[in-house]
Amino acid sequence: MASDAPSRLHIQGLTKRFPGVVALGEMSLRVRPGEVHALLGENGAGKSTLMRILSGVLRPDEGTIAVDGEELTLRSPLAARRAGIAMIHQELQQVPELTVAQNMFLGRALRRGGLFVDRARQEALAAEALAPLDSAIRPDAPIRSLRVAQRQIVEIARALLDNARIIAMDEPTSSLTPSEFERLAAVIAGLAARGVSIIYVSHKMDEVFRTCSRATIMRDGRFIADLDLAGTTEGAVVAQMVGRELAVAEHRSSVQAETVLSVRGLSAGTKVVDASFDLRRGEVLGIAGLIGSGRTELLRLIAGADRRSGGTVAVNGRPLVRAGTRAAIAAGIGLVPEERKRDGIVPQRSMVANVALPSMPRFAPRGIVRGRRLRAEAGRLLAEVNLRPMQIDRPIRLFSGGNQQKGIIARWIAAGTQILLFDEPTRGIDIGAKAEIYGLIERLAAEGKSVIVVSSELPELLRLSDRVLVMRQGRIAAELPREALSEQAIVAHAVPQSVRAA
Amino acid sequence: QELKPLNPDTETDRIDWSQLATKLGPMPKPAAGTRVGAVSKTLTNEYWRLLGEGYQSLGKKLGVKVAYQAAQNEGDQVGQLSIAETMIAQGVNVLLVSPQTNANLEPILGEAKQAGIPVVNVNDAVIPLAPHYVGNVQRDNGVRVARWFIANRPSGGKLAVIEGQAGVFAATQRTAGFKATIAAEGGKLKVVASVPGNWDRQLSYDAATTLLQQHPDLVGFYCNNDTMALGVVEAVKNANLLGKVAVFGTDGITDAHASIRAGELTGTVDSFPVLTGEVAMEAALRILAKEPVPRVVATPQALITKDNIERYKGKGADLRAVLEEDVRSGK
Amino acid sequence: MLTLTDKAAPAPGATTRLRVPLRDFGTLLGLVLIVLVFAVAAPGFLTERNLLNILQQSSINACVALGMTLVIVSGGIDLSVGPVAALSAVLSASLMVAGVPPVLAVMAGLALGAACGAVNGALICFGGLQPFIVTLGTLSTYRALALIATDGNPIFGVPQSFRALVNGNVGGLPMAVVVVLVVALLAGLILRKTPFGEYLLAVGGNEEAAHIAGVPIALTKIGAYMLSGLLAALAAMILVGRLGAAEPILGNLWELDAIAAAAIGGASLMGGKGSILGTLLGAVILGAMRNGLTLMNVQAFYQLLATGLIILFAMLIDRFARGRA
Amino acid sequence: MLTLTDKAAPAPGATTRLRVPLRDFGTLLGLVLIVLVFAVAAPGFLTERNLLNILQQSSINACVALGMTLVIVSGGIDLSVGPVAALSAVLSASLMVAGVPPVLAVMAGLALGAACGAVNGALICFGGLQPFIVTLGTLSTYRALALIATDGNPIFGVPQSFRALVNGNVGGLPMAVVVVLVVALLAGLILRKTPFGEYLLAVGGNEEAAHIAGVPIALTKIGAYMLSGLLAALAAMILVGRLGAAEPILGNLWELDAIAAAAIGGASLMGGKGSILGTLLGAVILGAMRNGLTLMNVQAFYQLLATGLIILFAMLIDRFARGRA
Ligand SMILES: Nc1ncnc2c1ncn2[C@@H]1O[C@H](COP(=O)(O)OP(=O)(O)OP(=O)(O)O)[C@@H](O)[C@H]1O
Ligand SMILES: Nc1ncnc2c1ncn2[C@@H]1O[C@H](COP(=O)(O)OP(=O)(O)OP(=O)(O)O)[C@@H](O)[C@H]1O
Ligand SMILES: [Mg+2]
Ligand SMILES: [Mg+2]
Repeated sequence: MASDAPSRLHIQGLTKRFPGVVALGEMSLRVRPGEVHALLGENGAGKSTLMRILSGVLRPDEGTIAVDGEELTLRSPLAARRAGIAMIHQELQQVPELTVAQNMFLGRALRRGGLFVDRARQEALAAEALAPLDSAIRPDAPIRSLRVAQRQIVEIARALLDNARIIAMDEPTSSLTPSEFERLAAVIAGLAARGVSIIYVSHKMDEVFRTCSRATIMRDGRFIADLDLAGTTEGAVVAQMVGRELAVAEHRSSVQAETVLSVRGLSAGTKVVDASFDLRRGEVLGIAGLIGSGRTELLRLIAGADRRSGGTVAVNGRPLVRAGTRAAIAAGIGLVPEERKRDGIVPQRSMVANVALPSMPRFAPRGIVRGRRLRAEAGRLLAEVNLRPMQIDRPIRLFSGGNQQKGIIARWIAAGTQILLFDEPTRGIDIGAKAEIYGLIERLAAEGKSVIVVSSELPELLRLSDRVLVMRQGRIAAELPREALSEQAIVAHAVPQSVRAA
Repeated sequence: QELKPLNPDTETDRIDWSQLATKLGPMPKPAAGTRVGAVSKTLTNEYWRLLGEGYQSLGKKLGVKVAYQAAQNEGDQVGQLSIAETMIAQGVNVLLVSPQTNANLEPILGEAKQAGIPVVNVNDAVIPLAPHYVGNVQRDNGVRVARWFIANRPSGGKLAVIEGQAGVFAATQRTAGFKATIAAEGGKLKVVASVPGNWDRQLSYDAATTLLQQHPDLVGFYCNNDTMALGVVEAVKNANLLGKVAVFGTDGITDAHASIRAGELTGTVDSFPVLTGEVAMEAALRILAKEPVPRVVATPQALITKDNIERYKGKGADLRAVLEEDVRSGK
Repeated sequence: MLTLTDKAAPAPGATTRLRVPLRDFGTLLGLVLIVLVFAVAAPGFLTERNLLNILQQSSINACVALGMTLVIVSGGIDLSVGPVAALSAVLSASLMVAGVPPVLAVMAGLALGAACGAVNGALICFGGLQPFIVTLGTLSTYRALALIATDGNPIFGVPQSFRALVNGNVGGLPMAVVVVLVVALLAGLILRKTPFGEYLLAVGGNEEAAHIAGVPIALTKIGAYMLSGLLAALAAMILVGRLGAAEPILGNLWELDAIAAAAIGGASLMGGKGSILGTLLGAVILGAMRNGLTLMNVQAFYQLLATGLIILFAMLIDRFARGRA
Repeated sequence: MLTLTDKAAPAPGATTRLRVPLRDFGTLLGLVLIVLVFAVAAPGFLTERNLLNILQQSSINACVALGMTLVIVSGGIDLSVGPVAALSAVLSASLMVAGVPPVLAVMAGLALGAACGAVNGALICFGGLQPFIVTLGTLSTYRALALIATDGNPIFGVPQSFRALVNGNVGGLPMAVVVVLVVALLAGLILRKTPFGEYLLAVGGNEEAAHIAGVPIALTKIGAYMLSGLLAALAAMILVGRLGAAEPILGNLWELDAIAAAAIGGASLMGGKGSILGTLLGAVILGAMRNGLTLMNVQAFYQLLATGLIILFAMLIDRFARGRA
């Protein structure tokens, strides 16, 4: 390691404690000018905590941060920005009622006549920053009218506005498609060429190897290694991250003959049109499609979360007559939603309470909750999904995203769900936990449960699915059996005709 | 000519209600289609409903149409002003108002004058430049109860006041009258507590319970209205002190009379709301007929206790006659 | 199989046991401070009789505030408690006066309270309106109905048997206090030990997530408002028994006292958080304050001043005892 | 190269352009309905004089409600507007009576209003307390101060020059209406065109995001409460001019009317949303209703009923006009 090269950012001995957890313990990190530096670690390793300290949102308990040799005390987000540090937060930090441009310039509005916001100039600059990423996003559209992926792109573009020396990106691509990632990668390369340092946090190893030159690996809040990525392999990095080799598992099929779910003509306006398919016991059915192709909506319809405008859903031959999630849950359907924070968790409640929520009647046979039984059972399931830290009474909001996801899965296992609907099950989840979740999904299938997995990650679909449906513009455009599965085949069906013709 | 700020107690241009017919002659017949607008404080207190009954009963007898309105609650000053203004805009012939405060209906004097509508201030708060006032003297309420204690509790003792809403004209005046009279006596009677009851039965009950426990030897309560007094009576009953502690209210609502008859409430300063309403209506119509009605028409009030209630409120009692007799006998 | 080991059943209880008192510690501290101040300043404050008196005087607000707490936990607010109480009081009293046995009359009143709450809840859930504005609307509507039903007059003549029961004692404690303690126990049980309580917390914490998890959102909310209406009606019954009259204007400004008690007790008006014990303590703080100020014969204006300042101080003490998070 | 999205992103500009009037369409519809009903039912309602009268009568509530809207947009609520108005009125009137030139006296009153607001804001931001409970506390505290300062008596003798100014006309419109229109324009400008307005929306919409973006949270909130206090004080000045006196009990229950106007106008009590135009319309709806009911000589209890029902109906109409989202 060329330790004599000047450091753009030098973090030493950084420690941050939360009640009951040491999120960072004497962490160190060193990034050179113009370097794209990956920060890798499992869920809960402390990456976001480090980034939040770097962006002035959190204050460290101990340790120093130096930028270009100058030691800084970052008292506020504003101070960090003044020090040339821009940040893309893992949780989208936007105000729904404001426009794209207003959000991008929030806290640093351009003024006209010293008093008024210069909307025109803000929008022009916003458009300029958005152009290389997604020129379809209009700077005057309110944020709430955008899809998650677009919002994430806005978040990235906002960081580009600052002309920062350091741009820290905390899982910037968690909702993006491969093609969107490509554009981002080009932007990052351009920034690095201009001498901007990038810190890149991601659980997607292919992206990391594609964009970054070095990587710092952390585990349990501690520094583990600082590697030159050119001289190493994905397997080696992952091994350092999780502290052991990850066995590469092959697809396992447990499909049985019996049909448990039949969907016929299911529709919701133009979002989902006339969807029909069957799901068999023990089957893992993948659903592919581009963003906005209606996959999320399809799952929500099956789970009873939205009203259908037509069609039927039948479980074990019995159609669901009553609308709503309760009827679906009673029939054995459970949804693991895409946006965990919005649709998944009750943040202030404990992990146990979140796990037990749909199963309350079962845990309260005589109207009074049997707390001991509930805790024992939920605790067992949470141990089973390998919750970390194993503190089931902590409010769920204090867990990392991957562990929240495990909680939601445990929730449906506890509810005795027969048909699990996973919407982007490994979004923002580390590679180790991802393997665990794959293992969980396969074990569920092996136990005779049926699973639908919506995913934008084709390798994930290829790894898990016994069969894949491809959605396009709200319709099921194709059904690909395992034998016919390939990335090319899926893409070919997912892309609308109009685009293919062009 | 310029009016001086009105003080109904000291104004010399005054007449007693019983003298109206004597001095001004018989009631003139109002023109057909005469419309009277009346705005009172709030209808949630029976006192104001009874006042309205007085307006309506005389109105009906004389064939005039009466629109009787009130604000939503006793604090709604701007709302009451809006109601009065709307009535002026609507073009009533004469306006009777019982203002929430001394100030809140002041603007209508000018507006009504412009529209040629006479305004009569009926009871309670006093608009300083009001050209006409019909009503009793709020301060006198407290004075009368104080005099009863001075006369009937010669051995002295502790007294407590339960006040109405803080800052409201009637409450302030009544309390002040009571306290000043007791203090002026300088004798063995002493006001040991004066606490807010906010015109609220429940609050007054709680306050009285606390006071009775603190001063078990209390000899009496003066309450700024009957609702509060009836709450206090329950507290006294609950403390098994009925008969030992005298409780007085103010207003003379039906429930107070019932309680006096039942031997629970000791007394109330009755200002005869129905009669007051009739008198006010009569005065208003006389003013409308351009008769020289003095600026202040004093309406009666009397301290009613078990001893004299049948005289005023008994079956077949002719209230007007009784009160006229009171005037003659100088009560 | 996923039903594997038992190894990880974690030490249960340890943290929860500790959290319960901690959560209400700030409120308790506030109460203790206020009691200390009055003990010094108001002779007669710290007598057994007066303390019982305070409990009794706090009981009505506590009863209303318990219902309010459940609504607040579910992420709502109920401004209509006073008029709901008035309607129920008027109904029960009329029935009793008409000769209906008190038990039935009371049940009718309680049912009416719950029904009023159900209307609130239904407007909020099915009309998709904000709780504040719905209950602001029904605040006027219910009050108007009570006034119209009675022509504005109080209803007297509540049977002595009923009054004796309400004003009686049970084991040295006033009946009202006993009733409220029982209600508090039940409310605590509901909130912490039943699915419905869990649903309340979930709906107040994250409605969308609760929906996906199969929580019956509308039923839960309507249930909360029904309980609030029911408890307002129960408070009205206590008051009718105490005053011997049912007034259509009864319950004026009860909502503010109840919200204050719940907030002092640690409920968050953003929903998802609230404590039954805290609310009880909050109600007693307000009751003790009023009692102490009366004992000290503080002039009305200064009582108002003290009321405002004590609410602010109670909140600040609570805030700092609990840590700013 | 793949296109990124499947369905073309719905041209967002189109909807936003439409949405600005759409947002207030429901409120306008409500107003139109109410006006139609009264035009038929109450003779004299639809005269120029009466309509001006309604505007004038709505102006005080509108003024307070505009400030309330800014606070609500920032995610707060201000229950203390009435007492703040009373304090300011008392100060200004005392100064005028003492011979201070009206301009200075009014400025002092407005400054006091803003200062009271600043105290609210500071308690909320630095004390970390909930807005509802802070302003509930200051509601009592400020009222008490006004009563203590005046001994409960109104202050008479406001100079005629000041009264003439306030009660004058400008281009056929009553001065109060003109003042409120100017204030509304300014408030609209602040909310939609200045960084501070963006901060208000941001703090109310997502406080954490605003914090991370470097929005000065505390200053923004304090600013909102100061404006609310300032506008309450301005409303007080109008009222003092109209009444010729300043009363310590002025402004009773103003907060409820102001909140109702803002909510009818589409403000969300969850914060982040509110419309200046909507609030004005909301205030006029309430004013028109009171005026029409009086013209129809509806008895007070039924007026109360109508008030409650109209709040509920206005909200329902608004809700369905705007779509349930
Ligand atoms: N505000 C907080 N209070 C208490 N604990 C916290 C808080 N924020 C984070 N933690 C804990 O700190 C640890 C580090 O969390 P952090 O979010 O930094 O992980 P991460 O590496 O970003 O994980 P992920 O990959 O899931 O995003 C976790 O155990 C988490 O539960
Ligand atoms: N009922 C709903 N409430 C809120 N958001 C929804 C709802 N239904 C869908 N969405 C969001 O709308 C967007 C489009 O959903 P859709 O089902 O059309 O696309 P998708 O194929 O799942 O694409 P994506 O990958 O963006 O989720 C998604 O971001 C989804 O989270
Ligand atoms: Mg993270
Ligand atoms: Mg999706």
